[in-house]
Amino acid sequence: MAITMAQAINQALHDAMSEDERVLVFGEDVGRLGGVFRVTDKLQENFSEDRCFDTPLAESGIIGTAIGLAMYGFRPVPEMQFDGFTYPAFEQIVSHLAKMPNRSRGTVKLPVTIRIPYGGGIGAVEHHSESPEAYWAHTAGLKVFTPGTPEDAYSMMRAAIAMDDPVIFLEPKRRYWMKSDTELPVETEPPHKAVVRREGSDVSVFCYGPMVRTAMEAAEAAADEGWSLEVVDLRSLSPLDTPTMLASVERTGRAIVVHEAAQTLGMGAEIAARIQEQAFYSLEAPVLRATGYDTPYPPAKLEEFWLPDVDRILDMVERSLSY
Amino acid sequence: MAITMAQAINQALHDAMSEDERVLVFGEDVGRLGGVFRVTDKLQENFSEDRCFDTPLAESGIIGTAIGLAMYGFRPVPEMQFDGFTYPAFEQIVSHLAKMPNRSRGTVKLPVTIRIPYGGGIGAVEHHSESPEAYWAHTAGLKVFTPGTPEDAYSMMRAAIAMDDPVIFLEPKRRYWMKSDTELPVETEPPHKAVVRREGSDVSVFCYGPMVRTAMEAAEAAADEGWSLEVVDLRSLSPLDTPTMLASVERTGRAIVVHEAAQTLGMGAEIAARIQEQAFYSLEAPVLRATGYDTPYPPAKLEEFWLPDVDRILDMVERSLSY
Amino acid sequence: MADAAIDPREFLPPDEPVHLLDPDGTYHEDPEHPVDLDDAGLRELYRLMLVTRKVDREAINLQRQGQLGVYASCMGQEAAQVGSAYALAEEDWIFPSYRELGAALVRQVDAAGLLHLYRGTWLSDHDPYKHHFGLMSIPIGTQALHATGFAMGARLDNNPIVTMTYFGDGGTSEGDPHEAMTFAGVMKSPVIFFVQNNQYAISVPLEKQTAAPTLAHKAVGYGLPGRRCDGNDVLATYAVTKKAVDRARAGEGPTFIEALTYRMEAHTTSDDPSRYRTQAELDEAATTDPIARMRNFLQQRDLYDSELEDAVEEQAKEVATYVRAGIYDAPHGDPMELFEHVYVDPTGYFEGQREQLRAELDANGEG
Amino acid sequence: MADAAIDPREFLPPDEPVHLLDPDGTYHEDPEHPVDLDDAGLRELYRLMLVTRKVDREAINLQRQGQLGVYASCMGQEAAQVGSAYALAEEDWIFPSYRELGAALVRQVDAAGLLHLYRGTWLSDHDPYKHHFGLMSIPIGTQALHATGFAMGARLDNNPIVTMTYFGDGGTSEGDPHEAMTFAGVMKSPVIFFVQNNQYAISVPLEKQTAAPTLAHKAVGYGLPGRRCDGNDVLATYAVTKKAVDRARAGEGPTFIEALTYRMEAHTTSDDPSRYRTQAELDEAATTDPIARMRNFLQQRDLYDSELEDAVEEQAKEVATYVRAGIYDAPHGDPMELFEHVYVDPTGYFEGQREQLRAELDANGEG
Ligand SMILES: Cc1ncc(C[n+]2csc(CCOP(=O)(O)OP(=O)(O)O)c2C)c(N)n1
Ligand SMILES: Cc1ncc(C[n+]2csc(CCOP(=O)(O)OP(=O)(O)O)c2C)c(N)n1
Ligand SMILES: [Mg+2]
Ligand SMILES: [Mg+2]
Repeated sequence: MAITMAQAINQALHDAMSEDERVLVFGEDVGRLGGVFRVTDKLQENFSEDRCFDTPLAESGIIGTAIGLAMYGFRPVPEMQFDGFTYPAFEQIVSHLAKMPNRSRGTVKLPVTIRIPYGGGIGAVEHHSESPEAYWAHTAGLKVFTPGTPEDAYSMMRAAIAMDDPVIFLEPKRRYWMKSDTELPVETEPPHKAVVRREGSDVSVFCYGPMVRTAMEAAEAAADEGWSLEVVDLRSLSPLDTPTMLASVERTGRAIVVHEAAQTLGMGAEIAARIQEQAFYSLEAPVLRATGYDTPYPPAKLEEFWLPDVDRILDMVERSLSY
Repeated sequence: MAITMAQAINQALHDAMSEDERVLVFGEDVGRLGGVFRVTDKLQENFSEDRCFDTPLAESGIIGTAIGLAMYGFRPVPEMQFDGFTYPAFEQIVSHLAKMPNRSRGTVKLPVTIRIPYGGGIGAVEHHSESPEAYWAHTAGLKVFTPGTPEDAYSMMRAAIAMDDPVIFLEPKRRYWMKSDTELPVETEPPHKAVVRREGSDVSVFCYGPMVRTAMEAAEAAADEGWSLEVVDLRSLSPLDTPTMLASVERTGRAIVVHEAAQTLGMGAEIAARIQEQAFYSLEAPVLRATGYDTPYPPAKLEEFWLPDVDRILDMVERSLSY
Repeated sequence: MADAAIDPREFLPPDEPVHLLDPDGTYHEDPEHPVDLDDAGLRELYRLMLVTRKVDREAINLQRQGQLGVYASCMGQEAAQVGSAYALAEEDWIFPSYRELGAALVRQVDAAGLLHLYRGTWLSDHDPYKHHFGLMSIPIGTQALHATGFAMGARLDNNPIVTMTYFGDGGTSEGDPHEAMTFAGVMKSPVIFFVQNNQYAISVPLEKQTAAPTLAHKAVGYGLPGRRCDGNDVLATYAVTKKAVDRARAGEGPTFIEALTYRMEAHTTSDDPSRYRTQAELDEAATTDPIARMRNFLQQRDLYDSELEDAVEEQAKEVATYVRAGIYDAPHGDPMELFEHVYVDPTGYFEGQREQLRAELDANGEG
Repeated sequence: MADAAIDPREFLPPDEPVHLLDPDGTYHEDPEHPVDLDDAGLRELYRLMLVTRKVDREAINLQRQGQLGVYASCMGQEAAQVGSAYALAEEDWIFPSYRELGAALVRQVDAAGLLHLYRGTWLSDHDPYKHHFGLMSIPIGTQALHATGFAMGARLDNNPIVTMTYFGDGGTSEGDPHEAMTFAGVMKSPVIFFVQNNQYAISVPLEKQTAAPTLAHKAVGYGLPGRRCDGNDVLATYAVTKKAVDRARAGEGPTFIEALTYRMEAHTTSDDPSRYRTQAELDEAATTDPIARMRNFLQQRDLYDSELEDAVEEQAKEVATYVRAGIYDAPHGDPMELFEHVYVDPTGYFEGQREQLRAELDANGEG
């Protein structure tokens, strides 16, 4: 049956709530409206207003109360309505959610899964297309997952909710309508594992979330040029599955990282740093980056020029092969 | 005359306020108390409560009103009392301060200099020893400066205040009491320039802020082992002075980055990524990182084990030389 | 031990919101809230509301035609916006959210420029310094701090201007307006916090937003007078705001105003309000339409005639046409502009990135 | 259009703070605020306050001896803390800031464990689940949201417990308590916001913090009853809190309490208050000492004798000795613990980092 990524996440929330009554879903407009992307559709209807509820318009409030609820024993799955509106909650996420388990020597567990639709490519108005993953991945104490397929969206969401660590769950909003023929429930690899989506021998392309499909398209196009790309879907940005990355680079000798976020200190920086640290002699070319630019996210009519796409990836492939 | 870094910054604020009456200093306890580190000592007394004032306890309020004051035509120099307390202001910094000049096509200029004492090593209680620089350096639209000497503290602060771009000015608090024999005012290199503090031929050590002195000590110790380290003080974390970094690595063939912040997606990641991208054939060893660990900042009694020090730097030097 | 030296009563909202016009146009004089406008001024309020509604409709149409990515209508809130903005002097500043087309039109802001935000041509394309009208602000409530800081600046500079910021009922829950009002209260900044209580934050109704008796009751917690008015009564929103403006200009500090109104359209064009409100509720709301009410009033005063209606229709059409012309198929600018305006001094930035984009454009023949 | 359906008067603080004990110990009965304690209970309040003061003094001494990095004294605030905490049942939860030694001692929290935060042995070293006492929270006001979330959880779980959170006059300016009270009001969460108004946020006096008539006036903006009490009067803080606790437990929702008190010590041991307050002010504050007042009361009631004083002295010494023993020269733990507790499941983390630290320790003979 063909399901979209949004439906897969909706089903994951539904199944998690069915199986464990400690799971709570809340945020702005997640109740009666079912979320602005309908990802929480019918959860309130099916599970009552106690378990899926609208909050006042205050993101720090949403995360701070999620922490209190988790301390009590619930498993909160709060939503931040858009990437750009997570920032009011930054202090609660960075100073408490990420640290409290450690501060308390493990006495306090915070099984909170923060859902965040993120990324660009949908022609949205400003602050609705941000890629804030590097902020979270730099913050010790958080796990950061992002699915690239409907199957992973379902399975990784279930895993995130079941996990006792706090998870930032980044949903690639431009792929909410991406379809897959699959039966739910489905269980894919554990979230901390990177997955090789397409094998190749010339260049490894590391990607995640919205860029998985783009990288697959690039690999297709590259094949026409006679270049064999290996596409690795990272899935987890924290932890990073370094062994899988290294194994791929050891095979291909070349690597490119693709992400929407600005280049400087984006995930590509860490991945490049790790690969050259740990696979120095395997590299035949530097790790290159096909990313967004070091400018604020642009207006909708210009986003196509800003976002990495098949062409930018192929440019980097060509550059990599030129070494 | 011997002055400390704290005194140098105090003098820079004093001189900037004397020369330009649009310069305002405000924040928590900066007025009558003169700041918890006395960096704003006597500014209120000398320039009136209109120009140096205490605010209510609200960091988003401090930065948000700084933006309004800058739009009006002032040059605000707000203080965040400690690194760990900048997070409530994250949204105002990231969504407005960094973006508004761009959003407005340059019509709105925001010459705001945010002073933040940062970093560890002073035995402080938690949330008072954070190194949040990567969050800011990843954010397009901000400049990020951090001095490593009293002279630079003075000169870079003057430059930051004089500049029409928003600047995050990170003051290495463990070096507030570091002394230098110098006459103020002093003008050093422009802030966006990295400076070679010590020339060397074996390994380039890139450092900034609190770690400049540590790196210099490491270079001294390394000399005893017969290793010649080149110490490069980055001074600006955004922009990064890539040409100076590359020139150094092209000379030495080896590089180490030193910072207190957690390793993953710390500045070391970006620096390593750039160096291997742009000086691939010059590298005789991977760029290595002597940094804090990927854990929350530890309690005071354990910080010495967490923070990079001379030994950790020398370990990396040895590892680098082993390639 | 400090004790309540200040009488809280001056800050508490009166029991009833200020209301000067009945739906049928009957005017009730309130000596506390005089309407200091001549006939031309009264007609001007009507004109501005009607133009707002028509341009608003045009924007909705443009969105339906794929010309705007999204649009947040102010239909139903014309009296709240026009009355309040009209009470300001030209040199006073407005710091809007994303729904203040009416306030913008009062200030003669280039409406096409404003709507480029929603088209995505650029993020903002009007000059805030020209009309003293800040950038539209999407992160909820954040602009309240900019208005407060600006007002602090004016006060430091002995400049007798006033700032006004708009936010919504939902916005009152965020930390930023709370901090803004705290600062403004302590600093006695000349700023007016104008809340359009349109009963919803997207789908979330007021009673899920706050348990406060009224939003205006928040003001006492900051030492600000909390005022309420019928937000669909343009004379009330004008008079209440005018009083606050005079007070601020006289150095007596900030005021919080809650205007009771109703969002007659969807939250934005992307929203589906049928999921959370009923037709009956909408029908009820339509009976309090601010524009019909003002027309009734003008008619009662013999200030309304077909000449006025024609003139307003004409102007409305003109602005709408101007907006349509400015927006319709408006080309995007040079993509290379992405690297402009990020820094006043970009030395050291965008290494290689400009060239990358330039090469991509050349390759696609777009350079 | 919704209108004020709720009578705001129930939320506004009465004109005078609740005050039951004069400085000379004279008790004024207030039928609205009965003190439902027997003689043993009254003596217990005194005991707890005195033990708090002595342990507090011990902590200051430990800091002076270099045994703590810093310490935030609660001297002068014993009545505010002890009275309020004593009004809770054992299963109720407290979410403190960093200054609540008194509240912690009421809950029999291991004081040495608590002070390890200030020594820097570990970030927190008491088990919050054992005494229903949350971790000390340094980022101002943030704990108010944890208390609210916890109370929301209790209500969802039909568990009749109550939570109480402490924050300061300065804390009322931050966004987080604002959001916490907004949530609690809407959700009718059983949480008590207990503000110790000790007149200062480090050096910033109350009048620079807010222009509100009183802090308790903030409550009406959230639909919470705002209550005030003499914070140096342990019977008043007890009775006012008890009433709020009963109300919360009965499902009637949250309460905001402002206790008027005074920080008799420096902000922390790192602070130099001579820069911002006078000796005269301190002398004046000393006349309202909460402990002397309670002693006077007990004496008037013939509940005070040298036996009590000796017993309390004895206990105080015991706790102080325990604390000193737990803190003095307390060794740091195994540095390798830095990698523990970061994640429940650390798979994929700390690649090479553990080995790096292990190697460093070995090299230094510390392994
Ligand atoms: C910080 C932040 N969080 C969430 C959003 C998403 N959002 C946009 S409008 C809106 C509702 C705003 O309601 P209200 O303040 O009442 O204003 P109205 O739209 O009714 O005019 C929300 C939740 C946002 N723009 N900013
Ligand atoms: C978010 C944040 N900003 C700043 C600080 C620094 N700081 C510590 S205590 C304090 C003053 C707090 O005053 P108040 O809330 O009145 O509590 P009190 O210390 O008087 O008990 C400040 C500014 C902090 N801990 N957290
Ligand atoms: Mg609204
Ligand atoms: Mg205080």
